[in-house]
Amino acid sequence: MPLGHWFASKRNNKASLNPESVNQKLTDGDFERLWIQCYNCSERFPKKDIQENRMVCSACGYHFRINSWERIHQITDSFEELNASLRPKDPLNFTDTAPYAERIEKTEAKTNLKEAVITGIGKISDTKFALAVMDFSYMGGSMGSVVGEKITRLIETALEENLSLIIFSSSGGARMQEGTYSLMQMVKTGAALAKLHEAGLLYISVLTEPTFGGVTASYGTLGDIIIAEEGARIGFAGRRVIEQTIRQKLPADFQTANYLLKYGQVDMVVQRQQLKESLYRLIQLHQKSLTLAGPVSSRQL
Amino acid sequence: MPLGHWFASKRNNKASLNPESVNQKLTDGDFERLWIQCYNCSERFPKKDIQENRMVCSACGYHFRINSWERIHQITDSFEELNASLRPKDPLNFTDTAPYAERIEKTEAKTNLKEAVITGIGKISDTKFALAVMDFSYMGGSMGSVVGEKITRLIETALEENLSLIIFSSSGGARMQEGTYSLMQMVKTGAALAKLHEAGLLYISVLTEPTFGGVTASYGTLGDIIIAEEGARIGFAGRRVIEQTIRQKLPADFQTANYLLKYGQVDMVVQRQQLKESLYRLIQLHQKSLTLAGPVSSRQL
Amino acid sequence: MTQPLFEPFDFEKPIYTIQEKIEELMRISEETGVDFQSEIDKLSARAEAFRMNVYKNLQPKEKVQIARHPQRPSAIEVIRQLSPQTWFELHGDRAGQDDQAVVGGIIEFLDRPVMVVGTQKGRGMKENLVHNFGMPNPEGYRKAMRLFSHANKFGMPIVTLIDTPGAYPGIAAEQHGIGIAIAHNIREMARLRVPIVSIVLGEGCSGGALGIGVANEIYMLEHALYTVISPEGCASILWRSPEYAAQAAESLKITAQDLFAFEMIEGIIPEPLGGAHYDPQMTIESVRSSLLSSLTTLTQLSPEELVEQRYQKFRKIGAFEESVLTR
Amino acid sequence: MTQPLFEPFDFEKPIYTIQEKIEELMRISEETGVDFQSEIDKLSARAEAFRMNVYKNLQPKEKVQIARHPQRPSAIEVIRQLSPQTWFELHGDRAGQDDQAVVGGIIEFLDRPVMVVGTQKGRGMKENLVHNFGMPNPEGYRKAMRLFSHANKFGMPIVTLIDTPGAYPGIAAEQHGIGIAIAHNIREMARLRVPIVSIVLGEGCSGGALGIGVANEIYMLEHALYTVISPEGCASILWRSPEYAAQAAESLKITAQDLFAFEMIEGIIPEPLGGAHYDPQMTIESVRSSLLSSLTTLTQLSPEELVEQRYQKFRKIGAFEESVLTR
Ligand SMILES: [Zn+2]
Ligand SMILES: [Zn+2]
Repeated sequence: MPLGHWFASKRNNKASLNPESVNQKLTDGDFERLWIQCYNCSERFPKKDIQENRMVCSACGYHFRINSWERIHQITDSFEELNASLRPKDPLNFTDTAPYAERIEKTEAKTNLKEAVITGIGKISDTKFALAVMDFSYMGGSMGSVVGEKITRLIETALEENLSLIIFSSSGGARMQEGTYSLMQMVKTGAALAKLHEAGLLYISVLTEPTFGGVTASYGTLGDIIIAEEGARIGFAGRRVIEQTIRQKLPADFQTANYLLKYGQVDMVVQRQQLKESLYRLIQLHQKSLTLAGPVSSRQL
Repeated sequence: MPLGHWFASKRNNKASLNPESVNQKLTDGDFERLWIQCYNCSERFPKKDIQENRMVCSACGYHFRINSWERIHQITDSFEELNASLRPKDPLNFTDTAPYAERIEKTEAKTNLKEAVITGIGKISDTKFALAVMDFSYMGGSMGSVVGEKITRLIETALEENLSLIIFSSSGGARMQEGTYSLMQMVKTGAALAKLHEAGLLYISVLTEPTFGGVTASYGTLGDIIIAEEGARIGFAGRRVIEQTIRQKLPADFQTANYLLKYGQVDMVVQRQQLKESLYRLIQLHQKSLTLAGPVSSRQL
Repeated sequence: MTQPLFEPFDFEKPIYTIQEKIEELMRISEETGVDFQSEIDKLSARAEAFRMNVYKNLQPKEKVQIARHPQRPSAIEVIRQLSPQTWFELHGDRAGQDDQAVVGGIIEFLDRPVMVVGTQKGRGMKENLVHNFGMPNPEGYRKAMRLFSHANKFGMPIVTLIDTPGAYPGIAAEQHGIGIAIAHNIREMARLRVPIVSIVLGEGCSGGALGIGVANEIYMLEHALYTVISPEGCASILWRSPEYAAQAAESLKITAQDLFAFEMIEGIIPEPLGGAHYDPQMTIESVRSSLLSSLTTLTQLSPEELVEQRYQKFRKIGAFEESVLTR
Repeated sequence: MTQPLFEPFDFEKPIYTIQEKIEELMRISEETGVDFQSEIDKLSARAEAFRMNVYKNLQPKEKVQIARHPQRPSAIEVIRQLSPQTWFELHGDRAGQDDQAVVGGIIEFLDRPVMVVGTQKGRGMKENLVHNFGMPNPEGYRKAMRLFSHANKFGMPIVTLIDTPGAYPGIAAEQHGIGIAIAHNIREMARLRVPIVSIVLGEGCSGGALGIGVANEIYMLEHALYTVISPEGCASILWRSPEYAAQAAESLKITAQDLFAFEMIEGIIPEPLGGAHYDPQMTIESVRSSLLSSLTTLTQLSPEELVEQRYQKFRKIGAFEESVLTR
């Protein structure tokens, strides 16, 4: 990871920890800057300790939400970003309570991100892989044209360079402000994944807190292996929409990682501490297998 | 159909109608020979009328169970039998309350059938197709080595001659007296159907009263199109076994044709009166499509 | 046209009011013997011009109403009229359900068998409960995929008829993987080696529409809509109240005309004045002619060309800026 | 061996009784100072011979008891011992269930990744409820098939571990197409282009076993069984009472030795005297060596050869007469 990015990551930590990490009652700036209170167990820790613990509460195991650069830092030894200059346009000239164009500028300023996904080539030890990491702090990780284009280009790169693909999803769904442009990104990415599938390359999808809507209904669930990070909430429709539709209370664990495991929708739930190792081993095993097994066309069903 | 078979079919009608068609209280031989009472609505009819109505009650629509030759007569314009000489052996030297070998002889004498399935090439108008029709009157339509072998050879014939395949199932399941020989027929037929599937040929499975066990779990449910005949009961486990396992009463319509339709397991429920026409049209449509569409390999996914 | 055929929409009411007045005049003319004919003719002409004007300048929110009209031709009606002789309906996902929000089967069209799959709304509460208001569960998408695979195996072109408020937001739908089902259909439809044409009949809403919508060519009825989210849903989230639905409908650019301008669809199928429900039969005949020309072209492509054309159609969709310096 | 390790089966009781008597003699000898050593040695030798005789001449009904022993090594135990370092368990059918009667995932074996899928019984009521006594529902077969497809895509050999009283006979199982699920697995396993080896660990019962059993090579543990129907089920139907289960077990020819004689399996994996539960670890080491040699051979075949070899293995099974005159 370029040093600049790493610093950006550090800068963004605070933003990304909102609103869960910061105790609203405390006004002491020192505390906010140096300490962190667990959203789940209310224990307080020096922020540095939690950061060293991969943003996992060492008391209760609660996984704090992390931003994309922090994630990249946690799961790669090095990372080379691709298509970093892609920025959103405003094809519908969309305005709700504020113009979309304005929201874009504000978000960029606030998050220091150009869009809701970072893509590139990651490395663990000597193993290269194509990596996309979504960032919920950029407009709720919504998928618009840029997300779709960057994911699609990444898949194309994986195809060209014969790489395994990992996508970390975190998204509220399609970006409404881009209308059908955002909707069609589901097809664009899904069709690119069809090519990856036919080429027999590995795709591991990692679903992190939270993943919903159009991402769940496209590349989020098209992994050969689907991993849910511990504590993540994952679904298609949001909890509120479902409650309004069925006029019924939902179970407390509805749409949690373990709920999805129980209902057969993810292969495994993995703690953040184990993620890097798991991904590394899975890529290695599959690459070894592909090397030994000969051309994918010979196994076409 | 050769004339001899047609006569055999006529001879067998009586046997095949047992026990449902014959009113137990009446001892008058004339009645039994010439009249028939509906098992469902108790209406009585001249047997000839019901036979002309394809063995369907003209009062309530109840479908009488029919034997294989009657079925072949109903749904083909002509039929050429294949592998007619295959007869069962007794590989386990099996004896329960009577030796299997003895049962074979008695069944053959009673039914005038050599096994529980008849296979061959049927024709409707100018359209040829591979046809297998199981016969429940032969040891409850159980699937042993001969059934497996005849079905497999028929599939191989369909492959060689580029024909659509239709199998009428009616079976209590695998033939226990042949032990694992009968069990492995599920694989033998299923693997042959894998070849048919890859060749892109049409297979229509017609499930008739009753179809259970090993047939349901192999070729019975592997049709590109699955038709259940009106009134047929179809399942894997028998009603009694399920009731004993779950200690619960089952719904009245459990495992009926319409129940299966509701639970998404068959494409359509067809009245016997419409079967020939439906099969003919389906074969024609698919053949036309295959002719227009070019080689199956070009569409391999 | 004394009695409106349907309960008129608010924006249609002036048309009916003017019509009533004209008829009143005609009645008076008859009763009194005074000849108002030339006045009536002029009034009628102006009324007709007004009517044309209303219908040719429909606002998005009005189009939404038309697109949801209960008498709009449904998938089953389209199927029946396109192929009155042949309609082998195929049922079920082979795994536990026959989701009636999705209907499908084999018809004859262009003198060859064609697989049709559509989302189906009902008319009236009873039918709507059967068809779940056209909102498929995962099993509906799996049923659709089974039929698509069948079509691919036997080389049948596929026509999908889209009319859905979206996939069903329910507990079982989430448990059974509604997201996975849609995603899987998107990926697998992209791979199908037969022609696929989609027609948006009414509402084409969100991933629920895409689950049967990955086509070589997409056509929309004149007043149909295609949207990433229902205007009400969008308003609830962005304006924090569903009352802003009209604004959302406007902002989201969801009309056939918008989609055509974005080059996301291949054509617009004309509807009779006032909307398809004024003449469903004529509307379906227009569907027929669009399908005829589309399938005639597409069936001439090879499987490879079909897959590539479909890929490129969606690959190019996107609006973004890129500085040339990087990468 | 004063205390039996397990509650002995009826047919084992004489072994333990003799053993007790010998130990009594030894105690008396110690207490009284009288030297019975040579008598004890002779008795011990004869007891050992008796024991050997019992275990080497087990009746089918006794093998059924051993095959169902709760301490018999289960699929998960085999997986853990075969690949102590690597075991990526994969869950779910991606459509609503993670049937725990079927377990599976990626291990390392022969220095390469291998996909293992097995039916899993539990030990004790709590575990048995989790694993449904090793009786898969349709969702279990679909989970298995998903893992098989994964293996095929990435060229991983497949090992299946069979230990099931059969597919679950329940209402939901029928509703969700248990027959279809098994049939589909049979057909699709026949098409897989990677090596498949099946090991029958305990009970291999009916279609429930075949759903993960279409292999290039099948091995059975020495006292495992493979049968078209449980002996009790067979007795209930043919003898009209489950009390004839012993006779059914005999008549059905369900032992590893029978299946080997029929040339339906490739080999028998030896168990320790008395059965696998006397030494699960040693048993699993025997499984390892069978797998080693089987996979070493099979991984040298091309995908085409694998499919053809698997086809022919099952194609030839059948016992029938055929007069040469007709076709
Ligand atoms: Zn905590
Ligand atoms: Zn009747």
